[in-house]
Amino acid sequence: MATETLPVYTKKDFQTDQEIRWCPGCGDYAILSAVQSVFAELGVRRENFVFISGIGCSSRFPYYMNTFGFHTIHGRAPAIATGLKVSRPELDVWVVTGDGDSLSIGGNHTIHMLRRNVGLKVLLFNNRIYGLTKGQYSPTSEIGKKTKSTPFGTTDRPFNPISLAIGAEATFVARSVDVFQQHLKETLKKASAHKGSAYIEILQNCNIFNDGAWEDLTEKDARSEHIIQLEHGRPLIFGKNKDKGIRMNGLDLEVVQLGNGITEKDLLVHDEAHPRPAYAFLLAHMEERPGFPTPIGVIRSWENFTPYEDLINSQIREVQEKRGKGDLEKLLRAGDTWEVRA
Amino acid sequence: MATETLPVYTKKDFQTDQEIRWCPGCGDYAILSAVQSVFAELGVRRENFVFISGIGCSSRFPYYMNTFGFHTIHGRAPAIATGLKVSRPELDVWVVTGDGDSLSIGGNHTIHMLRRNVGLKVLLFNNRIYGLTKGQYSPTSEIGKKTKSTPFGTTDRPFNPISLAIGAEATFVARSVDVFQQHLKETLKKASAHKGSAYIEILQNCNIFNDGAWEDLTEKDARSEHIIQLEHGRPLIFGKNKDKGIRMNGLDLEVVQLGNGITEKDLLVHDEAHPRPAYAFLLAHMEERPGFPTPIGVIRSWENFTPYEDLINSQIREVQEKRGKGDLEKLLRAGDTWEVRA
Amino acid sequence: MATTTINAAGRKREVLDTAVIRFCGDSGDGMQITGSQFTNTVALYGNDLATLPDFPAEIRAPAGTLPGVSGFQVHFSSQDVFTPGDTVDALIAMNPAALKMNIADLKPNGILIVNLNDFGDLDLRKAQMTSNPIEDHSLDGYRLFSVELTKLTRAALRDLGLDNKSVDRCKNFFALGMCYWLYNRSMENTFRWIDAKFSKKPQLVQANRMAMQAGYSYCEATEAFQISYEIPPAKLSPGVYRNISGNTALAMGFVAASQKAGLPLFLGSYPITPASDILHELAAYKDFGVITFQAEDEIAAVTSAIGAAYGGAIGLTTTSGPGMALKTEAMGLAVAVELPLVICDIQRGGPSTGLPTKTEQADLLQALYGRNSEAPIPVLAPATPGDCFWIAMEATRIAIKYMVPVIILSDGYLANGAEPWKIPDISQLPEIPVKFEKNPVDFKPYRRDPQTLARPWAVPGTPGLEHRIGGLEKQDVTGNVNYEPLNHERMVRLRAQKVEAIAQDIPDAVPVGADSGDLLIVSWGSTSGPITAALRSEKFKDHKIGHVHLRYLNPLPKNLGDVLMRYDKVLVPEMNMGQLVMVLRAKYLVDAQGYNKIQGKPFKTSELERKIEQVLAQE
Amino acid sequence: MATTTINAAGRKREVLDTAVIRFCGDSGDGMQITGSQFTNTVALYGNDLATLPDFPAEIRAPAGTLPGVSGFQVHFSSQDVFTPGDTVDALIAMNPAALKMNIADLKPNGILIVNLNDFGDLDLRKAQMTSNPIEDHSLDGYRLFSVELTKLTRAALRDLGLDNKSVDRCKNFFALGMCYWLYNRSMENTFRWIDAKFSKKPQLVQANRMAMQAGYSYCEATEAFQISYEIPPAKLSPGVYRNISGNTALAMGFVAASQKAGLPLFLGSYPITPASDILHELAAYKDFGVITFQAEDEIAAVTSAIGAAYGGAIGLTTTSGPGMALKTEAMGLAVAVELPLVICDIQRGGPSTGLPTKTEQADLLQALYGRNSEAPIPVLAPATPGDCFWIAMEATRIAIKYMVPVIILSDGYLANGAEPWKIPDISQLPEIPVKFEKNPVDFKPYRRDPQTLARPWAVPGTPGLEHRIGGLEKQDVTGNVNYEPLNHERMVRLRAQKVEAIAQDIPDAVPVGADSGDLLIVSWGSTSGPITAALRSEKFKDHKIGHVHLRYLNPLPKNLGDVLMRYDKVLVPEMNMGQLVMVLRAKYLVDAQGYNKIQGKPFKTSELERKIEQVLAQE
Ligand SMILES: Cc1ncc(C[n+]2csc(CCOP(=O)(O)OP(=O)(O)O)c2C)c(N)n1
Ligand SMILES: Cc1ncc(C[n+]2csc(CCOP(=O)(O)OP(=O)(O)O)c2C)c(N)n1
Ligand code: SF4
Ligand code: SF4
Ligand SMILES: [Mg+2]
Ligand SMILES: [Mg+2]
Repeated sequence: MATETLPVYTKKDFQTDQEIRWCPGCGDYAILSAVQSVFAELGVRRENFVFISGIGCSSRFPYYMNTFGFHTIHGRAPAIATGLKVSRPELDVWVVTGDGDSLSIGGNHTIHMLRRNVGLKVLLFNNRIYGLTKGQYSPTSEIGKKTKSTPFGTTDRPFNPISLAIGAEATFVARSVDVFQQHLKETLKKASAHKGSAYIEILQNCNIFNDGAWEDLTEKDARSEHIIQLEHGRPLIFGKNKDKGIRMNGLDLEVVQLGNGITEKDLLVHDEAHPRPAYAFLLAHMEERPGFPTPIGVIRSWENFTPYEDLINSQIREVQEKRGKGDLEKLLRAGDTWEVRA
Repeated sequence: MATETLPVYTKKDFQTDQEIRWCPGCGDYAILSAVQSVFAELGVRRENFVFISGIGCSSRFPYYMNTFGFHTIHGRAPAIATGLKVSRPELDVWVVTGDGDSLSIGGNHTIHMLRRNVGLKVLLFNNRIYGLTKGQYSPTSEIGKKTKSTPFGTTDRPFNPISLAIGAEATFVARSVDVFQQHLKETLKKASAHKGSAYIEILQNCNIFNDGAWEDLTEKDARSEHIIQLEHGRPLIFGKNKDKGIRMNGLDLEVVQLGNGITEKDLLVHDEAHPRPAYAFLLAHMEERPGFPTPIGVIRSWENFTPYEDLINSQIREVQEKRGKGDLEKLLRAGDTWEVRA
Repeated sequence: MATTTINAAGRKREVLDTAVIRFCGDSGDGMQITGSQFTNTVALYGNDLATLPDFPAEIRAPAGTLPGVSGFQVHFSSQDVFTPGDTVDALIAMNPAALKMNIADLKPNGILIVNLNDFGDLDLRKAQMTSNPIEDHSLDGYRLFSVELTKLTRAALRDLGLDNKSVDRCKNFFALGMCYWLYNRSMENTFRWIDAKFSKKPQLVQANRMAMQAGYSYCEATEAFQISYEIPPAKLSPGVYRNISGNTALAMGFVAASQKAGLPLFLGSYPITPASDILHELAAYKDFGVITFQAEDEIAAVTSAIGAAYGGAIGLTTTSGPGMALKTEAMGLAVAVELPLVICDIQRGGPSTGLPTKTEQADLLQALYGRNSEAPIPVLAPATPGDCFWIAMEATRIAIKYMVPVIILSDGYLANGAEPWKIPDISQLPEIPVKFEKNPVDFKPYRRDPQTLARPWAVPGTPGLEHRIGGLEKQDVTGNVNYEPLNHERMVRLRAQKVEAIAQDIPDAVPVGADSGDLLIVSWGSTSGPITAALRSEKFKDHKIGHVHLRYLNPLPKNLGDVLMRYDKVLVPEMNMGQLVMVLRAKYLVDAQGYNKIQGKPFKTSELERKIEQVLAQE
Repeated sequence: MATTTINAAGRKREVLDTAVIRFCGDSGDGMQITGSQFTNTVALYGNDLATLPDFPAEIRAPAGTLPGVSGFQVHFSSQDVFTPGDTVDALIAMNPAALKMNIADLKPNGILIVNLNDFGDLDLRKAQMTSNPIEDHSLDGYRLFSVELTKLTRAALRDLGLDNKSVDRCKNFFALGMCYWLYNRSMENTFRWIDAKFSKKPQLVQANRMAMQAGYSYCEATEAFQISYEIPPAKLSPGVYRNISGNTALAMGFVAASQKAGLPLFLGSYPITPASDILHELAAYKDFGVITFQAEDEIAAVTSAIGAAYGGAIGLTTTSGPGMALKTEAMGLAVAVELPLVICDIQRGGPSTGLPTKTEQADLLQALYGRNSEAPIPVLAPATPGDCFWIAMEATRIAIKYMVPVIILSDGYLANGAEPWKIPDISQLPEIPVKFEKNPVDFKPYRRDPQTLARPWAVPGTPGLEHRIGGLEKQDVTGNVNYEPLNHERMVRLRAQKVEAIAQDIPDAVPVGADSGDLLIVSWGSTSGPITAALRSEKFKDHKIGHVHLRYLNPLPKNLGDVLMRYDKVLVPEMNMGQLVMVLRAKYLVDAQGYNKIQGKPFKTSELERKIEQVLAQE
């Protein structure tokens, strides 16, 4: 099989005959389309792709991808995918989940998958709301938000998914946006190239229950002022006229205006492989501060950790090399035995 | 009640008649003793203390504290304590948990309690092993560790509890050690003074299943070289002769030898209230690097966040002030009604 | 029976006992609103009624597709109404998909109103139709009215200068206006609702009022409608009424319980269909001091409620089947520590995620036995939407009196279905006495009340009562951890006895109909309606048939065994594979037979009539 | 019966059929090791035997206290052995606490060996004793040997220059040596074990050898022991034997299943007493390619196993009651997606955390019904420790053949108890055929095999089989999401039929003893031993009593109904409040009565005899 030449795929090859059941205008459509076209280019045989999802609008995703797909139960996709990936490391396993599925009920499986660095690519559709259950707040909803379950506003401080993932020792963390097709495709490719867990937060619009949640990041004109695209090895520059930059100041970051003395050389140059955990953490939190942009792109990419499934399987190989493959006969007769004669 | 004068308590007042069922030599004894003496000094009426624990050797703790106590189920203590604290904010609710209880099965409740900033004081007894179930590895066990469940060594990258808590937006994070009685007591007092969630990792020795897990931090002579005591407003100094320090270098920390030009003034001065999330994160990860000491003490203490229970209860008060207390009669008759006459 | 009169305009007006109408269309067409408006109007007029909303599992499947179809059925009458009706007299179908999904339930020669403007080729294709039913005579068996709803609505609102999108959103009110004409109902109530609803958007008030008026006038004007109907008010017992759905009734019931007990209500919940509305409603009752905690998952939901109960609040958690499965370990803890707690399971179709928006009764055995080891829990089930209010109060009373977790089994049909509900006089609501332990002298956390076997409720903050509880087996009386063999057996039996003894505190089973004889029908939950309706059938007048409806599933009424023995046959209709019937057979060794429908829908009266005839005919 | 001989030294040697010995002491005294050594020795000698380890819930309660007492009982005989024995002939008590906790089980005039050096005032106080039993004549009814175990051991090892702590650790071997003398057993096997165990610490090899030798010689030398016993080998069927505990047998059974099926074994587990050892053992079998995943909780444990099964591995998860409760939602998913999965529940005392180290059978109803909605799952239960091996293979066979999750219910007694087990010839192990779907032509994920109703196992990586599955209701054959009423009912019934049909694939129930008559005893799980033993009693020789032991709880053997009808009475002894008996009454309307013991301990033969007499006497 491996030797067979890879078929040439097009986006169409990854579409299914299933009627898509998202609301018209839902951000999920854009993500689906990006994934379908990227998958045609990844050089992986279609039968080796698997999508595992939990429950939620986002988790309907596998039905629309013409790959192997498993729409499981709420919050458990990372655990199910771990069992699959560990026992079938050759498969290319992707997880699709939502802010409720991954960060509310599934929070524990998510952080454990990340610390173990299981070779799974996780697409977190963050619409800051429970869509499928019709509009309750989620762990990423802003505090004070009025929703079906909080008519007087929430009292919960939200998670910052990137911050949580980094706190859980994630080796690859990125962020993109449903409507930034090009950027999203690039990000998906980088994630797929990563060895180990890749956690990708995709800012997604739920036009029914949380419309415009991300609009100051996506609106044509606001966009360039409120978003900064991280690129490995390039200085942190943003702004409509690319005239703003971010500079280190002690342990702190500051936004600076380029010009009169301040040049690109003064700016922080993005290093997605930065060895210090705090580096990515610093970037993850900058959006919370007035005047700072929201970073998108690859925030951290650590390649020097062997994926969990490889560690497990090489341990098995080592033992088998040392002891030889297990012999059932021997196993049953191990230890003290005695014979009863007729 | 509140007006009544507070009885003068001694450590004895917090001891129970229950036979203590920890192994002789277990680090839990030292923690128990520290807690009992600190509680006598906290100025809280004994009947207002509640201990909620999960399952594990550590979680037996409440049986030995003469306060209200609830030994619940594995991993759920933070959720049970949240229900109690939110409905009885006047109580002083403490959670006792283990590295398995809090970080394995209870990981999700732990991070959600922290992000919500529920006013609970959490004592994490970290012995890097499952004690009660007789010696399987835990999420804090070092990778490669041979245990009952991993005869060939674990393949899991561990959590750093401090890192995880900070990633989850914890407002108070500290670390102490079972055998450092004085330091432990100080830390407990600071935690009890904090408004909101306080997460205290207590390094604890399980002399039966993981003896010496922390010995290079606790052994008399190694100690001062391998541990640094964080004190708010004081420079980061350690070493037997207090001759080593830690200094910022860009986004990085470095260990420096004091003397020949380098003085305390060059060193990083600890700010437990540091507004930048990345500060505490930097400290949390330094121990992972060769030559760096393990920090103990209060790593982060943010006092500018209203505890969850206060937000919830003031929201209720506000609504009641605006609308008046609910009237059942009105409620039942709200909306369209019609009368059927005899 | 029907009487007919001729009115001025020479149109016929027929007086009927009862009518069933169903609105159906795309989820975007506002069918739920249209249905509720019609419901309120006929209710206010004094009809008895029952409703059956039916919405898709998808939030909003693509417009015009089959999965996107949403419906709302109203059965209203001058007689008692027990079900939303098996078949419909009038069907309003806003598009081809809706027509396709619903036409099967329309009576022969029934009234069918469709929106002609939505039957283009594209619309037909979306509904996977190959030919146009309006032209292919497939609808010849009905009284078809193809109305250009869209065009007529646009025409009516032309002068408002609204964009088409907003205008088209009003066409459901055009249809509603037509139905008001058809059933001779005043539009007043809906006018009032529109005014309130859109008070901030006067233009929309205008638009919707005009659309509805236009629909009404359209019928008045065109010759198409030669006949209209009138259903006189029903003879309900005197009092003030409102419409109520099961979820609303539960929410109000718990608020009432909290008021009567004088304890704060704490709800720990995680959203799940069809239970979420209880969370939504209770979240709005902050003025009653209700605390609603949207937990990170169902385990945190139930455990937070246990924590609140430990602190002296009424601990409540609400969910549906899959969430119930996640709460079982924690329920075992509540049994072991003997704290009051109420768990509501609004059952839906399963297994696993199953059919989230469809109804089912298949969690009974999970409620009774779905925990590790011997962990007995009382189980109650409401019979109707309105009964949910009373069950909520009763469950709370039992939980507190016996210091025990209590399960309420409702279902998707009760949760969303509505009926007229006679508002109780709050002075007549049952009391819920509460006694917190205060006395430190010789206090023992597991010393039981000799009557109820309840242990004391000793909440934190009470001086001198400091004590420890937990999930490990406890010594009788002292509550200290204890593993002694005989103590364990004693405690297991005490926990069981405590629940069994509740049978002394609940009403006996009293059969409706014959008190002995040919056949006893035993039911629980939402099946009570269709069974009651079926038993009214003429067919059964020469048979001795009794009906026992169980609101208490554990413990069962203490006289149930005797009752069962008084009939030749016992039939147990359930929306599951036979769960209650199994319990009855095991406990009473009675050869009860099950009648099982597991289609995500309530029983039809006709189905039950047929089954009962069959059973009566057996040998 | 016993024959006595006099040996050279003028000592008596009595030959007995059977003997029961119990070692007890502080958890630190190494009683489990001592017991297992004695077990292996008598086993190697050819006795049949059964063991009952009994350890405290605490890891290591303070030395000398009651909660710290650990025990190990061995019943060995020249006859068949079915239980560890009701009462003991010889009790070795290393301290007062152990004496206090165990003396009740010693037969009148039984042998009692105590360590005199551990009966100081402090020791007595730790055991909450007010007077010294060795002096207060409370032990007069026994043959008391107070031996200065500590002193004698120290004396024996004086010259080794070991510290006292290490020396005192050897005193259990001194006691073991005494018992070997007492029962005329060679120390060879234990010598070999010591050599291997301490190979890295030659000093300890020395020490333990010398201690044991000293104990043996001590009996030889002192006049105290006037009599020793001999229990001749049993007539076991020919073959090679080993001792095996239930958990070890399960672990090996799954490895065997993996080999026979030619599929990798994936265990997803979270540690919990008494199931953890299965994880420990399988983790060591990396040479068999076994993957063991210690998950973050039970939910991840079972779901990871489902993921592995989806990928074509044998998915296994192991737990006990509280963990089982957490897995139920995921089990429902496995039912819905119809993937093979094996779930082992090693039952322990409950409810909630309960009595973690004690045995119980109270998870049967949870296994049968503890899931939301209708989610039928086959349930199997091993009868003895050795049977666990066969049950593991059978459960795997069924799971794969029918594409269904299967539950195995073991218990704490089977898990830790041991018995001699005849090692099977691996060529005779059952085959476990596996067929992965490969053919993409007209592939349908839910097209069923007409025989088994199993759907195809179509694993990722197979070209052309790309498809989607999930927990929502599926259309028959295609597996597409589908909410149609009749399809739902059809799927619910298909899932039920598939499990029911397994009854055709399992052995009929064949009663042991009378094939019809006065009384049928029905049992499941670990109760089979004591029942078999009780039925051997002379008392019952003129009664027609049959015994059916059920290894399959769902589906039940297809002929069980007929069998039940052939007896006047049916008795169902269970270590719960009556779970199987309820299922039998419901299914067969037979007036079976339960006999329930819920003390965290197996039935005693005598208890069962008494009950059976009672039932036979009933009119
Ligand atoms: C055990 C369980 N609990 C609750 C639910 C109900 N439920 C389904 S999806 C969901 C949350 C969906 O939110 P999110 O994960 O953000 O996905 P989205 O719909 O926003 O894409 C909930 C609460 C469920 N299906 N199962
Ligand atoms: C639901 C459930 N799963 C598993 C267990 C078994 N168990 C009890 S404690 C424990 C882990 C203990 O480790 P830790 O939390 O570190 O506490 P320690 O004993 O080390 O203090 C486990 C797995 C349980 N009691 N309940
Ligand atoms: S509810 Fe929101 S997230 Fe769900 S499909 Fe509709 S728009 Fe998308
Ligand atoms: S096992 Fe370890 S943690 Fe548990 S009591 Fe013993 S020493 Fe302490
Ligand atoms: Mg969402
Ligand atoms: Mg631990």
